[in-house]
Amino acid sequence: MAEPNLDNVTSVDARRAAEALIVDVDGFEGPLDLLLTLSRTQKVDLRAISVLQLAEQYLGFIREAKTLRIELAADYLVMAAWLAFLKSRLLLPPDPADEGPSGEELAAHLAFQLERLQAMREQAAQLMARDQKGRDFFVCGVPEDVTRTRRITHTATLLDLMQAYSRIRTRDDFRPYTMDRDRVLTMEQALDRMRPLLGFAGDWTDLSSYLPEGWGDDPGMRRSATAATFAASLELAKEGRIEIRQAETYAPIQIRRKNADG
Amino acid sequence: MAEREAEESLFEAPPLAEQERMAEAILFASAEPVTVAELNARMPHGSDAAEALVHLKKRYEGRGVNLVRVGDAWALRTAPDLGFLMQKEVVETRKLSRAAIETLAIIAYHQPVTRAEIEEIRGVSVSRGTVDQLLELEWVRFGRRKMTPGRPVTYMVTDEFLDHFGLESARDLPGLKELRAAGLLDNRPPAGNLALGQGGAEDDDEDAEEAEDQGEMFGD
Amino acid sequence: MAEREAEESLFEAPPLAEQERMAEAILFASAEPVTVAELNARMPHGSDAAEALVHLKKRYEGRGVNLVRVGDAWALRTAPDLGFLMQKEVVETRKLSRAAIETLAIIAYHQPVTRAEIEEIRGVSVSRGTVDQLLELEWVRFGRRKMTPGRPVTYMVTDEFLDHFGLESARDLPGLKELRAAGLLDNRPPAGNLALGQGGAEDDDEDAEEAEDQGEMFGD
Repeated sequence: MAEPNLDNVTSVDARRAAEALIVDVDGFEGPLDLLLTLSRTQKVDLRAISVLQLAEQYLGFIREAKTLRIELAADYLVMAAWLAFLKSRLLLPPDPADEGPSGEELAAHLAFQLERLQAMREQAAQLMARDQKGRDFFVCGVPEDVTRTRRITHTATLLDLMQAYSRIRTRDDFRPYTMDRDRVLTMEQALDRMRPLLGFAGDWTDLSSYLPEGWGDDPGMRRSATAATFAASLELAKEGRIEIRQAETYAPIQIRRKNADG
Repeated sequence: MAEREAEESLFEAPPLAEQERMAEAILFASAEPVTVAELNARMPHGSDAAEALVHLKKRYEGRGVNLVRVGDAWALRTAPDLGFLMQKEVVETRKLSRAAIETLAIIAYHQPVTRAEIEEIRGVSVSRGTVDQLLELEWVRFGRRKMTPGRPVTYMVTDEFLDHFGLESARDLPGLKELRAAGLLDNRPPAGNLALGQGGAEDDDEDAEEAEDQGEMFGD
Repeated sequence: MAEREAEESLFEAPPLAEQERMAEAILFASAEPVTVAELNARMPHGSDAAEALVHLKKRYEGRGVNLVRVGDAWALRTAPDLGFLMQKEVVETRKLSRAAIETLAIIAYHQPVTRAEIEEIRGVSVSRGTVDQLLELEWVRFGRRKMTPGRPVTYMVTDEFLDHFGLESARDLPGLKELRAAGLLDNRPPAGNLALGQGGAEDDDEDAEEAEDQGEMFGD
């Protein structure tokens, strides 16, 4: 078995730790979790942690895993690459042309992330250790549901009231709605009128002569009667009962009975 | 005997006040009433649940929650006189029916008016429910009986009615002339309304009778 | 004016002792915490539930059942030190995963917090199931969207969370002040491009989308 080629900076303790951890690689929730676990081997407060040493530990861990042909998720390798970059930043003198954050700044942020994750873990543990409902304290065993009763109330406005009264008071004056159209001649009415008259229409006669009695004087009524009679004449033509002609536009329309024998 | 005593001192019962707390918590959280035996079984050895319950019952006397006996068991329950707090009334407002609003209008314009007069004006019988609804809303009340044969009861509008419709008195209701000026009298009703005067008068007699009875009860 | 006074005397609030009884009964009967506003709505007109609660809280101090505040609501709960008596009432709950517990703590201490922020803190992607589990328990809800590019949804803890862990408000989370003083709750942007928690999240996009949709439904 090949001796893993760990960096000379790495302590024996850290190497042992890495070997112990490697078996449990699935037990880590990502690279940050692994870093946090590794940091414990330094046995110092997270604020005093040596990020450089931590980076070495992590890279040692990755090398070890590779030696043992253990597949690592991509994000562990991304972290390894980043830590290698950080390590070089921390070891080499700063490049004045480089505008990015310094190695120290990057290291400080990593330390902050570790401290923050550690703090959240502690709070999570504290939270779960609190008295919990249904475990340490309890709600009333016989809660009573609020029974909802629905009450319906009615309302009306003064306008509703007045409209209702006016409706009643004017009811006697109302004619049936259809009666209202006494100034309108329907096509059915025109048809009823024309059918019996057709027998007398052997010759061309003006359509206007078929208007009912009394519908010719009032312009509105004449318009309605003319339209209805014309529509009725079209209906009769369709039935093959009459013929229609008009000499020119706006000239009187004339009809005559169509004889079956031509 | 000596042995038992030794054991008891080892598992000394908690002070009575503490036992009371324990019984209280158990009873509060339990879905079922709890017997004294069960309380004793759940409380620390040497506890006297019966004694704790006596104190607990006194403590809850006259409170919003009481300690009550259910068979041979005990339970905490809300005080019976506060049951009304466990009900929530949801009020839903709807528009008054056409029959009701018309009846109301006739009463307002013609008060005091008898049922027969209302029916004559509306041209349709007035159902029991319609009048009841108006009485319930406290918009209509019974007036004095008419000095005509049968001494029929009359209806009038109430102060509550005037208040709701923002009127000082029933005389402030706009007259026919004003209704016309407002264009209300020229309103042609939709065709469907015309059937009103005829149909739906099956339960007429029964209705009228019941209303008479009521009139008897409320009349002066 | 005289009329109004008459009306007020008609609906005079019950004496404080009676109000206390009423609040007690309502709180006793409710498994959920009840807000002061709801108490006032359910108690007779003119009652001062807040005042009644002050007295009620004192009355239940040190008892087997306590009056506790949960957000802006109140509830009666058994005293936590008596939990050992309640083995019978214990509700078996599904054990939360370590990821879920950590995520819950992060939401509680950093709320309102986006999924990306949670992932940045934990250094791993947050799986769909983890958040779902917390939403299902009604310990976590959606907050307003962040006014950052993409307007991501945020997560917050609920009143049910406070109730479950016996917290008066999210401000009462233990150690909150110390963590803030130590700068550990700051949203410190990563220096450079240290983007953790990006890899290995195949279903990440889909997740984010669904969260978006849900945010739409629940959001402001």
